[in-house]
Amino acid sequence: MSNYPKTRREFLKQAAMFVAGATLASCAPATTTQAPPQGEATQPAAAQPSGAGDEEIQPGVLRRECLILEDPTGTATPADDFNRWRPGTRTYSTGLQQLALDALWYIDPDAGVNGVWDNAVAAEKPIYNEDFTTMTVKLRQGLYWSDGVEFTAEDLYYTVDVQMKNDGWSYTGQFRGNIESMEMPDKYTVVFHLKAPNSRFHSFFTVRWGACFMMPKHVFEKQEDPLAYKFNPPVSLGAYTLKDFDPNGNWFLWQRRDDWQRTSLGLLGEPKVKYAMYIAPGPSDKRVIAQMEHKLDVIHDITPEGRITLAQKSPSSIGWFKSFPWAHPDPTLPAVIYNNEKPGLDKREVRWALTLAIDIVRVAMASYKGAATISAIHVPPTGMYPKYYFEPLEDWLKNFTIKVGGQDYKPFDPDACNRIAEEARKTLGDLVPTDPAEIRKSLGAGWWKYDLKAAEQLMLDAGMKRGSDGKWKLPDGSDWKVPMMSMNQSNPTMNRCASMVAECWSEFGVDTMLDARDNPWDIMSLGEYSANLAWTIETWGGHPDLFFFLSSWHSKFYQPSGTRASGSNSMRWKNPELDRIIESIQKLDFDDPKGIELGQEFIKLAAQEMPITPLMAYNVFTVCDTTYFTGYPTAEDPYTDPVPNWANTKYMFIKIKPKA
Amino acid sequence: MAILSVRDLRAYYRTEAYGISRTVHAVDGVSFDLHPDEIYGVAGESSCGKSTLIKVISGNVKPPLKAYSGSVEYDNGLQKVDMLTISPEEMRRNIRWKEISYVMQGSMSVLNPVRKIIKTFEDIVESHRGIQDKKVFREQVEAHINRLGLPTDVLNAYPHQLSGGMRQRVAIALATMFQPRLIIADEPTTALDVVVQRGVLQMLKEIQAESKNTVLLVTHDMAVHANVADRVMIMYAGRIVEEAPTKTIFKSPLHPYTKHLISSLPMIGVRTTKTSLRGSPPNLANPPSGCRFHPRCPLAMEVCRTEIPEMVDVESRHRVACHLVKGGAL
Amino acid sequence: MTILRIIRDLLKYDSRFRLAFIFLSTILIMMLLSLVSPYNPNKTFVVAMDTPPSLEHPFGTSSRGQDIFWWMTFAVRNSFLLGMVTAALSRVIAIIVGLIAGYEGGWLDKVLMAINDSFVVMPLLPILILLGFLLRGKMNFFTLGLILGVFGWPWDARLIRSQVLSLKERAFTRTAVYSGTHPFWITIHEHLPFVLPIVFATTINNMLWSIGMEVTLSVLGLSDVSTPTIGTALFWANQHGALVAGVWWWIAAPTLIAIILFLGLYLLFSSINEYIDPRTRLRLIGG
Amino acid sequence: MRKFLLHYLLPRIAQYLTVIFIGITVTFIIPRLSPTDPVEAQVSMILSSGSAVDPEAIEHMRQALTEMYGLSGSPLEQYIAFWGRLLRGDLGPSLSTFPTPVTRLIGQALPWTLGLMLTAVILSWIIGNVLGALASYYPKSKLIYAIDLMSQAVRPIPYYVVALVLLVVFAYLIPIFPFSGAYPVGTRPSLTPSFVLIYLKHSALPALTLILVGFGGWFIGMKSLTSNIISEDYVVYAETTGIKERKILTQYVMRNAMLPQITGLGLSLGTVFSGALIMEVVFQYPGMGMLTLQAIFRNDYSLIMGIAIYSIIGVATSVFLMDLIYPLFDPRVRYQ
Repeated sequence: MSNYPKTRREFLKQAAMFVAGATLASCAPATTTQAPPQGEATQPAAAQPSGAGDEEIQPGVLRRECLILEDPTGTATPADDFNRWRPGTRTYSTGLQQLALDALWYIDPDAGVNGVWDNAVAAEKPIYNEDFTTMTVKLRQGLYWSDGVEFTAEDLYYTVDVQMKNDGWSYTGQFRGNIESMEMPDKYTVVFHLKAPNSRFHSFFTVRWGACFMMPKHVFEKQEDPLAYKFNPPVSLGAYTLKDFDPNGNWFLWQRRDDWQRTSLGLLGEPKVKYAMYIAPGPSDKRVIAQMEHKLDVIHDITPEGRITLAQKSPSSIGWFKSFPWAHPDPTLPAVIYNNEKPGLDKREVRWALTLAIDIVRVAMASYKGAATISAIHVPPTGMYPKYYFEPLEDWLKNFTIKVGGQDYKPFDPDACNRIAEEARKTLGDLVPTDPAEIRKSLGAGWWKYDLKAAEQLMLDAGMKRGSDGKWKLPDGSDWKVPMMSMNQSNPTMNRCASMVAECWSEFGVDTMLDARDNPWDIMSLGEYSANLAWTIETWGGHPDLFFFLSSWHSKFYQPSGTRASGSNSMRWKNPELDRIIESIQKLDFDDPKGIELGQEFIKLAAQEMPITPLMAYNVFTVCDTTYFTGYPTAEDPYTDPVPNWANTKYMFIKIKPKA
Repeated sequence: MAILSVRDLRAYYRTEAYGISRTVHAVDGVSFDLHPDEIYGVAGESSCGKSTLIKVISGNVKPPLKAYSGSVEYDNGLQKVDMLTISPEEMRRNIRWKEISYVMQGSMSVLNPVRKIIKTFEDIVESHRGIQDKKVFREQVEAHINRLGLPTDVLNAYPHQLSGGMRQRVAIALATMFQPRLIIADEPTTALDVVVQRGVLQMLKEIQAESKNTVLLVTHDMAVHANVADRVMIMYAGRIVEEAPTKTIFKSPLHPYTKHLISSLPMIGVRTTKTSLRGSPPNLANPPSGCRFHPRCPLAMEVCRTEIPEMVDVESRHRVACHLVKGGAL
Repeated sequence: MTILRIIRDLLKYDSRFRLAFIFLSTILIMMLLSLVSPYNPNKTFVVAMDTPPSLEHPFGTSSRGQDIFWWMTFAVRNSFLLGMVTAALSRVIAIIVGLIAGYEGGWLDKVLMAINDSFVVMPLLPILILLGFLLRGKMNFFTLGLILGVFGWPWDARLIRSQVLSLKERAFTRTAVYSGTHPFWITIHEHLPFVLPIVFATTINNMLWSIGMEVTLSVLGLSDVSTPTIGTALFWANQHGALVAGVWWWIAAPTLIAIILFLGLYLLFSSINEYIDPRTRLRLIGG
Repeated sequence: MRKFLLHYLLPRIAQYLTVIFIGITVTFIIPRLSPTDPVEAQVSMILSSGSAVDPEAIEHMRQALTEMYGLSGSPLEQYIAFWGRLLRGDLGPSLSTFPTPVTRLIGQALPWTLGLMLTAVILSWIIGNVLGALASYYPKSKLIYAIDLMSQAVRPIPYYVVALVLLVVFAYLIPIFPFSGAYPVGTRPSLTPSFVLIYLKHSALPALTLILVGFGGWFIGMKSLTSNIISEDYVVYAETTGIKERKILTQYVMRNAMLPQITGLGLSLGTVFSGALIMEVVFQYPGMGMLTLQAIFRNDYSLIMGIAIYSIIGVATSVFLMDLIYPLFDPRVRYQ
């Protein structure tokens, strides 16, 4: 750890904070402000436009009645296009998929309001036949569209039918590939006959961030060209309707429906938030300032530094965790994705060497200032996953060995999270927890060792050679370059993370460089990269089923580099054992506990093969301001995901209460 | 009584650039008087200080030019004004154009290229008297230029649409708008062809004859002086070398330089070989000692190198500065 | 040496040049210091994070655990090099186009000037972005310099052309033509010396433009952000939310250095420009 | 008049059309050199939901998109079709917000940019020229010298830095201006007096930075132009005639010094169409710059191309228009 001089750090840190504080304190408007109703929110830096929230955001819409949330998509253009079923529409996070649309089922990335699974507009879980070739959907009765028309099987049938029969819809391909035929035995039942057995067919209709939402047949069928129809104003099946929006796409104002009882959300309780507005608040720094001025209740994401600033300067701001690392860990897994077909990277030993050459402590510090939730295994350390996968596998992990120089070598390092906490404490002090259990929960359970000697041996085992310049060469002596692709402006923390991984590697003698792109996804899909910091593993979060991302990893969907990967197997990993696991999962019922066992088998296989190096959860610094509203989801009350672009956040609206 | 008397005027250009300062002694101890109702010619080669002299007289002294000593007194009978100390605003209000007007050297380009001729008239008149009625004003201007033999449609033209002679006439018309007592004409005919020159000079002469004002005519062209001027003053290297009535100076020039200037005039029927002077006019940043003409003078003596010749009255209206001329005799 | 004498004279008598000299010397010293930097600019977390300016770290340290002063020595060097690359390339194009168009005239002139004018109306940023797509991450700061060079010549080519047009009228050209000298020879030997002072003045202006462009692109994350430059300094500061995190020195340092560099180059430009020929000043501005 | 048409107008029209032709052709060619296929990019966007899709369905989708984007046929055919669409005012659909036409996105952003930029460019032109002329005409004025120094100091600083500093100072440390946007959330743009007031308040700081950065160039240009003009014969003469100083300054000095600046104004007005990207980013202003940025981050070629085309036509047209009205200011051209 000689990389971290410890001189005067504490003193300097405090000086830095003082300057930061002075800068921010001076940004308070000169107008005198009333103390907010709750004492805890009294803060010199936190200026209030008006203490009670009596000012109007629009005629008749009081600030204290209107929850203001960040739309992370930014300015939604075109603003008047609410056709969520067409790819390319940019208005999904404006409240559209959270407040106005509804789907058959929801799986919560966290614990959920009434458990992880929620039958939303469906009356019960999907009913499959024995061999998973039909799926029957029973719909709730008594749900109404906001224009007063009842929601029935006609709507579900139409939603699937129109997308299947016409080109260009989001689910056209999926539905055509799966559905043989449909029938509607009664007003509230639809039966899908599938082309092949598929125990996961319902996932198209199950919200995890998004899904295939229900279309109002009576609206769309009147359109000459439903695909081009803008669905403006949107007729909602959710508890809110669109009241007004900015034609330039900077804000969208939603109003609770008078007949909210006739919606699926209303069945769970009364939405206590009368108005909700999704806005485009600008880059991270501006969001921080907006929340300090209490003009933005829910921040989707900010830089770790911005979060630290809020932690220090805005006591009314709360995060998922009460203190460090605050962030909500997304059920996705940022990882170093190797193209398993590139020379060198096609060897398991090399991938393992590269893994052991990564100093996770420095990576956590660089990317998240330590506020990262790390994961050694190939599922995100979030939601219910620690319970499903980490805890059962912990002993296995500790004894897990790989061959290094012919010897058994135990690569797992259960202490990594503590070292991150220790390092973070140097700049953040008491904000960082000291309780090991707390650290495990928030920073993750452990990671792989940072062991350059073992890495060196693994490289040699793979036949790699060190050149005279100290750089690693391929077995045939030719140059070996591993550029590290990353996301650029769109994702600062990932970019910072990639930059650090590349630095670790070049210390190890890998010829690498940071290759930051604005839009790496396309290149990733084509496989025209060597290493890439992104994610291919996304999970339900609340539900243990891994088929969500594993489905496309089966070798039958494999595409060689240069052709577009089908689904998320952009690392081009092919393995017969993997195929077996995937096929077995597919034959199981969604909720079959055997699925967890198969999932664990997958994790063991992935640890052995290391097709990608898992790093950490994608931590989202969602910050909620308690000045006007309380009841946000937190790690202590994890009833749903607070990250406001998730359609699942609709559940927040029955829990959040105005303060006054 | 003199309408303008210049006494011992010294005006130098002083420039400083990248540490090198230069003083150009452009006008160095010049004294003369202008009388009412005369055409007074100032002659000399280019860069002998004529233009600088005019700049000082007409009150256009701007850095790097500065008048270091002497006086320029304008006396119109009602008021006496020191042109070197008068405030710019007073000068503009009371003297410029009303009392003293100016036909500039290179008048070809003195007219604003983006403004019609009538507008220039308007600008000038408005600045001095104000214009109450545009129509009346226009009639007055038309009458004025018609009197000078210029067609009316000149007024609606832009400068670039007029010929050089026409522009020069317009300049003269502008200068005579207020019937000033003194008109300073700086090389009014240079760059015009001979036929046009004659017309312009004729016009100038007629105006003077008619309004009995004073014209200070500056030109290097001795032929012009011979034809137009009543008196002529010869300048060389910033100093006056000789001054006399035109007839006298052409008949009996005293200064060797004057003689040279006159002899270089082409005369019909005379076929004497012209004597050309050696050398060129001196650099006024570093003028020769003594008589400034001595390096080029065919008759230079020892004294010419060291002593500055004094101005001597030869006759009542004939003075000369030359060591050869002492006490009125050669 | 005339050059030395000119510099001495300018130093002595032109306060702008003096200031430019001080500024650019500072920059030059910083650039040279990069050679003896104790830190590798590509290594992060080598010093304490987020410490304000102090004797140990004159510009403070960044949230990436880097000493900002020493990092900026590389940044200045690279930004300056970028300016040089751009200027060198665009000068070559400008001189060739300007001389040929001015000297040859006729249809060649018309064609060249049509191309020239097309480049003037070309919206640089969208095109740079399109090229960025095309180069797919090969946009290191050298390539960027070359691309900027390709777009940075039209103003100056026009300027050189007009200078050549006026030179053409002068007697010595005609004499040369009548004596049968090859036009190319005339161009190189007779015109180039007259054109060079303009070239020099526009070089500085062009460098200013190119360094400024790099800042714009980097701030938007459209350049190679792993190379230290003035622009990438701001980029990384933004990525770490330096402004609201109170790490103001991380933004202040590149800003200050940009101001010193830009003012230095700009003052040098205007001073030299005036020294060369005050009458051409006007036409040079905007290149 | 015929001569004017033949020798002044026609060559300029020809030049105008040539420049647009070349410019647009280049923007057509560049994206087509790219190895990234917009169709493939779009396909991968649709597939990015993570689940496996029938290859046949993908192929179908690919064909449909190729057709829709106008990418079918040989490059020459595409080029001809491209001009055909362009001449009908159709820039094709935006790829990232398919099928919204590019023209619609631009039409939405353009008014914001135009309003702000036109004001800022024209104001900085006027301020720069007036002050520049004054500076040269009254070289001794302390105030003008101070302005001179300031403009020289600001001019070379990268625009981003200036905008950022102003934003921090006037919206953060001394919060007299709004922090971002063109209007607050909850407000709908309309042509009511109250909205105009809100708009002005929000646009003040962006406009101020644009003017601050913009006027220096005009100032310096005008100053040196003027210092040349004041030694022209007609100015010296005008002073000798006793014409009032203000008239000399405006009608003699500035009128003439302004002429080259008018052409410059044409160029600047043209750049208005591409927006001030950095300004819009710093101030979150909803104009063409933000649209450009959006297009970058979403790999939206057709939108970038549309913006480039607007910008090319904008600059060329504005230069052309300036050429057309130039004779009004300079009679020498008019009557030649």
